[in-house]
Amino acid sequence: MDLTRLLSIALGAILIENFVLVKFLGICPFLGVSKKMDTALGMSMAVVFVMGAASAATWCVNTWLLTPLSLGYMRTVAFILVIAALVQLVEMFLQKAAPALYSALGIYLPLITTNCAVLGVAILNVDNSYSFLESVVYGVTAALGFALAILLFASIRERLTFADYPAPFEGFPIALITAGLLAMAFMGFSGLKVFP
Amino acid sequence: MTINVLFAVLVLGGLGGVLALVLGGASQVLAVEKDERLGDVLAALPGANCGGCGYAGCAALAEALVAGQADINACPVGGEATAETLAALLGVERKKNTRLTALVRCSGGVRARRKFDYVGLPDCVAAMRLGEGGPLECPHGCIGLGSCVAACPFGAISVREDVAVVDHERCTGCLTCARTCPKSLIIPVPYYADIVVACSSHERGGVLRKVCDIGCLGCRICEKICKHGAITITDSLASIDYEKCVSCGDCAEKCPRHLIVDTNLDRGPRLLSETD
Amino acid sequence: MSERKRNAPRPASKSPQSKTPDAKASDAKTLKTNTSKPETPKTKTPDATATDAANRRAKRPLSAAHPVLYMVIMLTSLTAVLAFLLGFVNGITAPIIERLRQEALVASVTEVLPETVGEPEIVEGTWTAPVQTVRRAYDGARNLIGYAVEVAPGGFGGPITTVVGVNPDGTITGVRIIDMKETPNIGTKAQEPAFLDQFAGKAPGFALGAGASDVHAISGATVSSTAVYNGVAAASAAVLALAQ
Amino acid sequence: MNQTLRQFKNGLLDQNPTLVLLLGMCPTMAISTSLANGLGMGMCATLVLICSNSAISLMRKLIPEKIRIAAYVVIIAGFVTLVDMLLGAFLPALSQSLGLFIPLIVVNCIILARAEAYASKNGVVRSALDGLTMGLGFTAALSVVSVIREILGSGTLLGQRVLPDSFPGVLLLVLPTGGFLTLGFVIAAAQKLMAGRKGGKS
Repeated sequence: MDLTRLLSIALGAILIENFVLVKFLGICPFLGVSKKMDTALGMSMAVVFVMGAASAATWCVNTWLLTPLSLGYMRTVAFILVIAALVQLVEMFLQKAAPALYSALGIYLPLITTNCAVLGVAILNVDNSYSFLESVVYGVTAALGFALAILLFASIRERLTFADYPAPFEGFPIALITAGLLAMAFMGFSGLKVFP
Repeated sequence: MTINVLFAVLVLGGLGGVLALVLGGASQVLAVEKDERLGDVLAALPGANCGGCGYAGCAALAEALVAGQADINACPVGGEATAETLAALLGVERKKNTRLTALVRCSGGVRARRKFDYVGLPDCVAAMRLGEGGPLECPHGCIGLGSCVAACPFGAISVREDVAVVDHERCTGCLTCARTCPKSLIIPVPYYADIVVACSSHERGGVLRKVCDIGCLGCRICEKICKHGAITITDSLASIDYEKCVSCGDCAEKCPRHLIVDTNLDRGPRLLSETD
Repeated sequence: MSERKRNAPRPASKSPQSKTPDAKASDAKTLKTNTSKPETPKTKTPDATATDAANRRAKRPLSAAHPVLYMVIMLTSLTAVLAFLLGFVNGITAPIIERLRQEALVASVTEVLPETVGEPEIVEGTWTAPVQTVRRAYDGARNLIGYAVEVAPGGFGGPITTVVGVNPDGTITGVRIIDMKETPNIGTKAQEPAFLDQFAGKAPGFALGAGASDVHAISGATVSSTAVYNGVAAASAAVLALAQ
Repeated sequence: MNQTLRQFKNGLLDQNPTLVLLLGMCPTMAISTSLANGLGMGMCATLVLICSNSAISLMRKLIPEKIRIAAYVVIIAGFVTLVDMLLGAFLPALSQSLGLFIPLIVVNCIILARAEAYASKNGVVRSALDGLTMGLGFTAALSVVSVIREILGSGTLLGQRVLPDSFPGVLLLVLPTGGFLTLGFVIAAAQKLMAGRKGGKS
């Protein structure tokens, strides 16, 4: 569990294999929520929390419940159940503790349950057989990668409204092309090798 | 094999049960004291969050309605249908309100002469910032760069021949465009209003003739013609009082500048107040 | 020209709500009663309100009476039924999938070590990183002709499960990829014979590079090619270590 | 009868999950590099959509409000795992090529979105039909994107070489980055067509 391995996981999750722009997971909320900076920020805060907690919870479920009883085929159902319950819990907690944040986030929280990135990170944790700490670090940094991507994208999209582009590209098409260019930029990181 | 199935049922069933318990418990502990009518009221509202009612969005209006601070006709977008359901929900008596739509009080566009050709951000607010009040000679005229088009949540307004035009079927009267327009040209008129004056310039005739081919010169012909006194000239600009107007269309025929528009030539006169 | 397109003149008789007045009234009443929380009348003494609430709760269905209990029963039964279904189907399909996997493995072993006959025998022992399992392959007369080494180096999209045929002296007899999740049409080119056949006949310590005797990587798929190279090199090293 | 027709038109054109609602992006981006994959993925998703929509609309009255999403997602996940197992056992070739994407169908936004928006409010037959139409809409859009990316990307169609060998194949289009660009242009074209068909009522 030395530090360099954790840092290499973190760097990989944020830049080299960014969840949205390189691995292409969690694109639905990425496209749906990035019209304004504040909504994008709210969404990424929620995603960071949920992905961190989900990685921890799914690791425990997998190592203590599923693998000893050789229920590997049950993995997807159990993971998604845990994630959905977690998001519902977060939604209730926020509604009680931080109503202002809840009303800003409210509609985006259920969106996270349908987010491929959250289940993706849970399954990848198992595939890479990460330890508990590594899974949590991977979950949180993957969410930070998501946040980085969505905030970059939201700031560009806010300027898009003043850009001059042909009429049929109104709305999603121009956003998709911008996302494509952003993904191309992130391909530049693919060769990055900072930690041996 | 059956052991495995038994394990599966126990593990997943247990997991489901525990999570349901946690969620159920949390929903009790963290239950937020919320007036349960809020949900029904919110469902009754159109949910466009356009701000036409003056509140930050439908949720804010719903809270105000449940608290009794907002009038059930507050939602222009929902119109009578929403007011009806709200009345039933909140047990409040409902008064009649007519549906409103937006009207752009300018039809200059290509016919209005320009001081300079504006090349820059396609946005009226940006054009206004050049300090000359926009490229048009006429200080009140519509610049036609579409800030209102971008603002309209219902796609009911579009720019044709350099002037903004409202599509009255789509317009829900939320007046977001009116708030965005830097020249404040857009006013609410009843949906059933057929006769409209599409100009907002108070310049005297002589001055106006130099800046625009269609502006209102304040010649008072329409005022004399109108048998119901619905159209009046206030400092050389015609304006219609829709309480009195019967859409007979005489003023539209006689207007020398063809500025007054009669959108319903085939229907003939009828009193607006009759229509619901 | 302010343009006001208008559809057919509005029929005067259309009233927004076609419901008769009393239907509207009943609507209002029903909306009121099915609010989930029972109204607690303020004036009555505490125990009276309790009995009121209790018998009012008794009349209503379980879901409104004890929400939490109902929720637990509902989700537990739902997941339990689903689990039974999954377990049952898994019981049927798991052996088939396992058999298919074995067949693919045996097929791949015979492909990399053509003369093998019968089941390859697993060599006990723990292996370092990409090497997963080592199997001894025998010919018809049951004498050893080589090893089938299963390796899973990390490629671009995840582990690339490969079977490498290695003679006892470490030279590679053949390489075949069983399962990969590389980017289609780029990474997947690594499983084509054009790339894999280069490994056949390579003595231990061969290199990946531009030299005549080296193995040439696929242009545009360096990550996948290096991953396969690492797997094969590890396989031959494992067999050499075994030989000592 | 016209309600069914309206549902087909709705699923394929007006509310096409990929072109209009922009749902189910993850598989669309990464797997639509070959028509075979696209069709396979589309069919799998349609099958799961139909089953889960009908199951959810069957149970819509039983599931309490608080655990609505959790229950729906578990049902969908159950169906997907079933499809995954059956496919793995009886159709190994397709299961091999669809790889990681079968578990990701669980969180494919289309299925939960249709469950939440439609199945939880309508009868079984209507929901199953909605599942079918939405699935076909998804498959159609996915195939359009896959055809473009396969022909331009690797010069082949369904594996057979279509363009002359001299055509090197646009590497970018095969990468998921190309998915964004192709889909962007496809939706722009769709919006141009839709606007054209509605008589320029923009």
